[in-house]
This record gives sequence, structure tokens and C-alpha cells, in this order.
Amino acid sequence: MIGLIIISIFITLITLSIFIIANRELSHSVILFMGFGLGSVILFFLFSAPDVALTEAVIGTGVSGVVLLVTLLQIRGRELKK
Amino acid sequence: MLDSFNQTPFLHGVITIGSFLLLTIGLIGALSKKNLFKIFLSLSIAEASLFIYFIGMHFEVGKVAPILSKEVDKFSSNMVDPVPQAMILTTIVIAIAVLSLALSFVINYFKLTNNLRIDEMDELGESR
Amino acid sequence: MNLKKEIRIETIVVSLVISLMTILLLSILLNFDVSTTNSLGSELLNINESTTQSANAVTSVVTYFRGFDTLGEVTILFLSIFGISLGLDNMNKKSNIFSYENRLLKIGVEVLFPLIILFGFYIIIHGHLSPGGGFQGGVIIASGFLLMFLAKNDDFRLNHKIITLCESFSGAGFILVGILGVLLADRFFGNFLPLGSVGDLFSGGLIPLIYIFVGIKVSAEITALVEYFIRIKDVG
Amino acid sequence: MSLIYFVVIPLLASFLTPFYKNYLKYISIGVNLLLLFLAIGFVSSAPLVENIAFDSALSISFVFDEASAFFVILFISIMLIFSIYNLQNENRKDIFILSNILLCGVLGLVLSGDIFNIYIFFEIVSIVAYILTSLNRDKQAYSGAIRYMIIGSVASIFLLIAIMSIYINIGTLNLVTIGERFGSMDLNIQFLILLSLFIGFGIKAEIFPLNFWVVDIYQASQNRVNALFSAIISKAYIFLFFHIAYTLKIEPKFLLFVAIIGAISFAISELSALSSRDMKRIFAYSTLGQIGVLFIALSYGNITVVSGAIFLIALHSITKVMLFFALDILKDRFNSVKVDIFGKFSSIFLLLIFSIGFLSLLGLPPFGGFIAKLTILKGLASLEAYMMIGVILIVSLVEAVYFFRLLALTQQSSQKELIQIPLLKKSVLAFLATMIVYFGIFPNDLLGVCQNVASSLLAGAGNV
Repeated sequence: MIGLIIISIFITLITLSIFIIANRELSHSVILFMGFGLGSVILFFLFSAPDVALTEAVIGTGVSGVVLLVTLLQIRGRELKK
Repeated sequence: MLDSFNQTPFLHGVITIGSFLLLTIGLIGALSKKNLFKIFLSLSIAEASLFIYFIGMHFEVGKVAPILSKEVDKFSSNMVDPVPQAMILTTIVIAIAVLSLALSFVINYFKLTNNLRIDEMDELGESR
Repeated sequence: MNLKKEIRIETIVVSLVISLMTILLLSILLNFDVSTTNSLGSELLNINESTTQSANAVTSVVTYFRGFDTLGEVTILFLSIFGISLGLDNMNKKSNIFSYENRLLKIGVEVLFPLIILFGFYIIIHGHLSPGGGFQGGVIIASGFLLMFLAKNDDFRLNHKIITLCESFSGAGFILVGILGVLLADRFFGNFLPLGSVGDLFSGGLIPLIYIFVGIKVSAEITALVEYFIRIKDVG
Repeated sequence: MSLIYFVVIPLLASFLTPFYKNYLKYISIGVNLLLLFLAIGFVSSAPLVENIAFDSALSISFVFDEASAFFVILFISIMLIFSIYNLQNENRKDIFILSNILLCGVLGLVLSGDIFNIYIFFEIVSIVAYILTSLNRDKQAYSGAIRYMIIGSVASIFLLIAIMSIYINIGTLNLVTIGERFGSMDLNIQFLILLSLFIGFGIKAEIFPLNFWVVDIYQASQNRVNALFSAIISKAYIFLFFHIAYTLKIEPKFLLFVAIIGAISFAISELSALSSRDMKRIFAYSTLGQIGVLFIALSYGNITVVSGAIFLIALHSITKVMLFFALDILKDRFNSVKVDIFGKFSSIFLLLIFSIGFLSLLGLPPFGGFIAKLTILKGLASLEAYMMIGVILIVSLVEAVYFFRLLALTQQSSQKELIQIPLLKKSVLAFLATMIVYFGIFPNDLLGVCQNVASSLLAGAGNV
């Protein structure tokens, strides 16, 4: 069972990463990136590494999501003003 | 058929191939995309793939987390190696520190020039 | 030099390198076996119970066996926040980038904020007993402050003196604990506190102390980071 | 006494900054002096290993052998000179906080005997370098810093790949143990690890195919920061590159490949410098060229060649620090770093400084650079590596062309401006110039030290 779950998560992650890079809309990329983080959190949990999963959830996805979104908002605000 | 999916060597193969595909996607994205924001996103993906690879390679089916609980009351060889987890914990924090510093540079650069494309960054170079 | 050209060459080079490495890895994969019999991790697991009495082996590796790495990591976080703060000026004259009024959030945050802080401290001081620890708990505390920024908008301002004091006290405390180890136990980060027994809150020797310092430092730094990023809109 | 103080004291000084904001510069100088005395005190008990946290081979260890002792003293003294130079007109504290953490980072890089610990210090040094690049806060600075961050992240990714492959395959992080077990690995994996290490450290050590970014970074940052880049950061990575190479006992074939890359690096950088009209870019190209020479010399595992390279490292650091400080003074006056500022100033003192610097870089007697290049060439001749000797000599001619062209510019009869140099800066420059001349005339002491350092470097980390 665990093998199937891991394979499907990997396929999801690869698809997500292609979308993140190929996407033209930056905000979509950020949301997809947070999805990517969530996928890796599940993987870490399956690999019996709860500490890493917690850290990735809180730091890798939470804080970096906030930072990326705020950066995007700044850039958008300027572009709209222009 | 399904049983062979749960074997450790097979899982390691999946993890290696998958995370190196992710690494390839991330690095190629970082070096072929022109948008600064996208470049740093791609680099984050590449780093995340390494985290998955390293943790995954030390996982074996049936091993438990190296934490004592009600069910597990003794440290034994049936536990996952704790050192990679500690290393990745450190590296995740470093990655976010670098990412936020990079993004602050991007914001400041954008405020000065209104430019986000790396191929239009022509401030540096031989002066004419 | 034409940058476009450079980037194209790099891309080709890196793609070649990566494909080479992938091929190598696939060839390695066919006869792969992880030799965990005498790796660093398994030996540390063997001595963990006798040297640290911590229930969470990852925590003991992070804070005690490889505590020096954690010091470097805390330094990196400090540096990164410092670098970000160099690029900013007049924080006090800026306002939040998310500026909207929400009564529900404003009232709710009064109840939630202390709970989040409490939860963060719980995660920090139970770092040696359960998953979690200084980094995770510190970020949870910072997320409480993030909620305050979002809810209270510009009414909520941090006292930057207190934040810098927290940072420098916890950073210095972390180092001083290490130096005390040199003086009392003959080794940097050497353990000079009683170990206790596995599962107790007061166990693990230095580990809870170090994680508390790390937690305070990380929470102060991530809070400052979030504030720097959120409060950047020019007034007027 | 403990080796940890080398890393911890500068760190403590920068963590506690809020308590002595106004005295930070004096505290930094005090810290540098303290560390210098500490280092000199440790030298006599040289091969020294210290474990951190618990007494076992499993812990992180710090190794203080003759090679690392030499680099520790070199870096601390350059940082001391840098702090003294910045004493006068510096009201901002950032540069002192950054230089303290930079010192902590490079000392950790040099001393640490644990590969993941080295990664941590690698990141500390990289982040300090990114911030130092952006110090000017204009669009050039940010553009340079962003490029630096992109390339630096790629470097750290490759270094992580190497560390992870090492841990997965031989289950250890200690450099000595890695050196023992490295040969027992599968050949493919060895090649993968060496390739990743080469890319990771090669980007930071500024070696040929991976150094296209360096000149832009130099142009983007301040002159005194360039002095740090050239004298401390790149030198630390060069030491690390060869420290790890000799610890892993890799085959001479691979090192010959490194030497050829060094020769290409030398030739290409000096040729690029010919067409440049920007002083900073010229100095940056010259730094890259000297790094090429160092790579040639260090990769021949011969004691004479390597000791010449160590001599060259010390001399090149001193010379580049001096040249960048002198350029800084010119930049303050003319607000430009184009080549034509060389025709505009009139100051015997600065002219002397520049001539000493250029001639020493070229390797002409009676300056220190001569001794270094002579030792390297002698060693190469004893190894019968005549190709490399030819490359070094021919490319040095190219180097001579642009340095003498610069010196000729100063004799132009356009209108000259008198330059007043503050006494402190003047004495720092004079001290550095005296050092170059002194090591050119009385090289024997330093050469003796360099031989010990070379034998310790060639023995790798496992010699203690």
C-alpha cells in the first residue's frame, strides 16, 4: 500500500513542479508551490520523519508561502500603479 | 504484484528516480526561466527534492520514527537513522533564510528598476 | 558580454551534467544497498539513551550531538534577517500591505493569540519528548504575531528594542551555555546538567535549555522577518 | 583553552551588538587582536584535534594543524587590517557586524573537520558575501547580489548532493573517516561525488568554467568589500578545495585535470583583462588569473610547488588588499573607477603603492611575488612540467602589458589633482607595501613556514 501511495505522491509532485515552472501566472505558481510543500510534508510523514514533516509544514510551506505571497503582492502593486 | 511495491529496494528506486527528476526540473527551470521570481522558486524545488531524496533513502519499510512513545519504549535498530533528519531540519531553515534574503533583494531591485527579467539586467558589464 | 548567451551555455552545461549524473545514479541503483550497519546515525542511536536521556533521538542529534550545526544555523537566520533589515528604511512610516478591516478576526484574535503563543511554548519545551522543538515552536509563535499583524493592521506595532534584545540575549545565551560546557565539562556544549530519566519534562541535560534559547531566537527573528515583509507599503 | 573560541568569540561579539552600538568598531578590533594572540598561542601545540559536545569519534571535530594554523593567522591579520582601515570614516555598524560573522565563517571553514559542519560555514560565508555585495543599495549592487545568490544556491545544491551521497554510501560525516573509506566505494559513486564537490567548491573558488559571474560581482560591490572577497573568501575556498582533495586521496589524474583547468583559467582571465576599461574589472580578472596559477601549483602534489603556492596565497592576499584600498581612495576622490582616473591624480605615495602592487603581482624582483613565482617555477621544472612553465611565463607577459599600460597612464600630462590621504589609511597602505618588499628581500622565514604548511596540506586531514 505504502508503495502505491509514495508513487502517486511522486507523480503529483513532478506534475506540480512542471506546472510551477511552466505557468505564466506567478500567483498560481506560488499556490502550486505551497501544494508542493504539502506533498513533501506527506512524504516526510510516510518516511517516519515527523520532526522533518513538522518543520517543513511550518517553515518550508508556511513562512515561505507568506514571504512569496507578500513579494508577489508588492510586485503586483507596483505593476498596477504603472 | 502489489507486494513487490512495498519492498524497500523498489521504494528506494522510486525515490531516487523521482527526486532526481524533480532536481532536474528545478535546475533546468532555474537556468532557463527569465523571471527572477520563477528562478528562486525553481531553486527551492531543487532543494526540496534533495530533502526528499535524503530522508527517503534512509527509510526502510517497517522502521519507526526515532522517538519513544507508548508503543515503542526502547531505542533499537528498528528505528530510522536520526542524523539525516537532523541535517535536513537544519537545511530547511537555511533554505528559507536564503529564500527570504533573495526575495528581499528582488523586491529592492524591482523598486529601483521596475524590472524582473534576468536577461534585461544590464547594469553590470563593460562600461561604454 | 551578452548575458543571454551565457545563460544558454550554462543551461546546456548543467543539463549535460545532470543527465550524466542521472545516468550514473541509475547504473548505481541496480546494485544498491544501504549499509546502515555502522553508520553515524545507528551508533548515535545506540549511545543516545546513556548520554542524553532524551526520548526524541532527532532532538538529541540536533541540539546535543550536532549542536554546533544548530549554532551555525541560528547564525544564518540572524544574518539573513540582518541583511533584509539593511535594505529597508523607516519601518515606522510604513503600513501593512494587507489592509482590510475584519471585525470577526479582530475579536477572534484576542482569544487565539495567547493560545497560539502557549502552543508554541508547549512545542518548544516538549522538544525532547515529542516531535517538534525550538524551530517549529518559534515559528508557531511568530505565526501568532503574523495573525496579530493581519487582524490589527497598523494598530499593532512591535517594540523593536525588545525584539533585538531577545535576539541578542538568546544568541548569547546559546553560546554561553556552550562556553560553560568548556569550563565545567571540558568540551564545547559538554553536558554539565543532571540527565534525569527518559520521558520526564526535566530530562535530557542541556537539551531543553538549548531548545528554549533557539525557540526564543527563532521566534524573534521570524517575527521580525514577517514584519519586514508585511509592513512595506508606503503611507500615502 | 579551546579551539572553539575562534568561531565563537566573533559570533558573540556580533550577537551582542545592541549593547555597545557606538563602540562596535573598537570591540571588533579588540576581538581580532584577541583571536590573533590566541592563534599565535596555539601554533606551538600545532597538530591538535578537539571534539565538540561529547568525547568520541562520532562528534564534530575541529582540526588545527599547520595548514589551518597558517590560514587562520592569515585571515585574522587581514581582517585586523581591514578593521583598522575602516576605523576612520565608518559610522555605520553593518560592515563590522558582517566582518565579524565573516571571520567566524572562514575560520570555521578552515578548522572544521566535519563535512556537514563545513556546509554550514559555507552557507554562512556565502550569505555574508551576498549581503556585502548589496551594501551599496543601488541597482548595480542588487543586480550583482541577485546573480550571486542564484549561482551560490546552485553551488550549495551540488555540495549537498555530494554530502548526501557520502553519507548514504559510507555513513559518516567526519573528514578523516571519509578519507579512509572513500576508496572502498563504487567507482561510479566516487566519480559522482567528486563531480559534485568540484562544481560546488569550484563555483566558490572561482575556477574557469564556473567563474563567469565573479567579475560582475566585483564590479557591483564596494572596493574594500572586494578586498575581502579577493583576500579572504576565495582563499578559504581554495584551501578547502585542496584540503578535501588531498584528504580523499584522489588520483593524480584528476588533479592533473584540475591543473589544466587552472592554466585555461589563468590564460582566459588575463586575456579578458586586456580589453577591460574598468579598474575594478581589471583587478577582478587579475585575481582570477592568480587563482588559476594557484590551481596549477596546488594540484601538483609536490612540496616545493605547493609551498610556492602557499607563499603566493599570502603575498597575493596582501597585494590585493593594498590595491583595492588604494583604489578605494581614488574612488572617493573621483567617484569613478574607469581607467582614465589613472591619468588624473598626482600623488607620489599612491603611485608608489600601485607600482609595488603591480610589480609584485607580475612577479618581478625585489618584491614578494617574485619569490613565489620563482619557487613555483623551480618546483615545476624539477617535475619536468615544461608546458605549465611555458603557460605561466607567456601569460605573465600578457599580464605585464596591461599593468605597464596602467602605469604609463599615470605619466600623461593632463591636469592633475592633488590627493590628500588620511594618515590612518596612509599608514595601513605603507605597512602593507613594506610587507611586500620585506618578503621579497627576506623570504626565508616565510618560505620555511610555507614548507611545513605544504607538507601538512598534502597529508590531508588524517595526519594528526
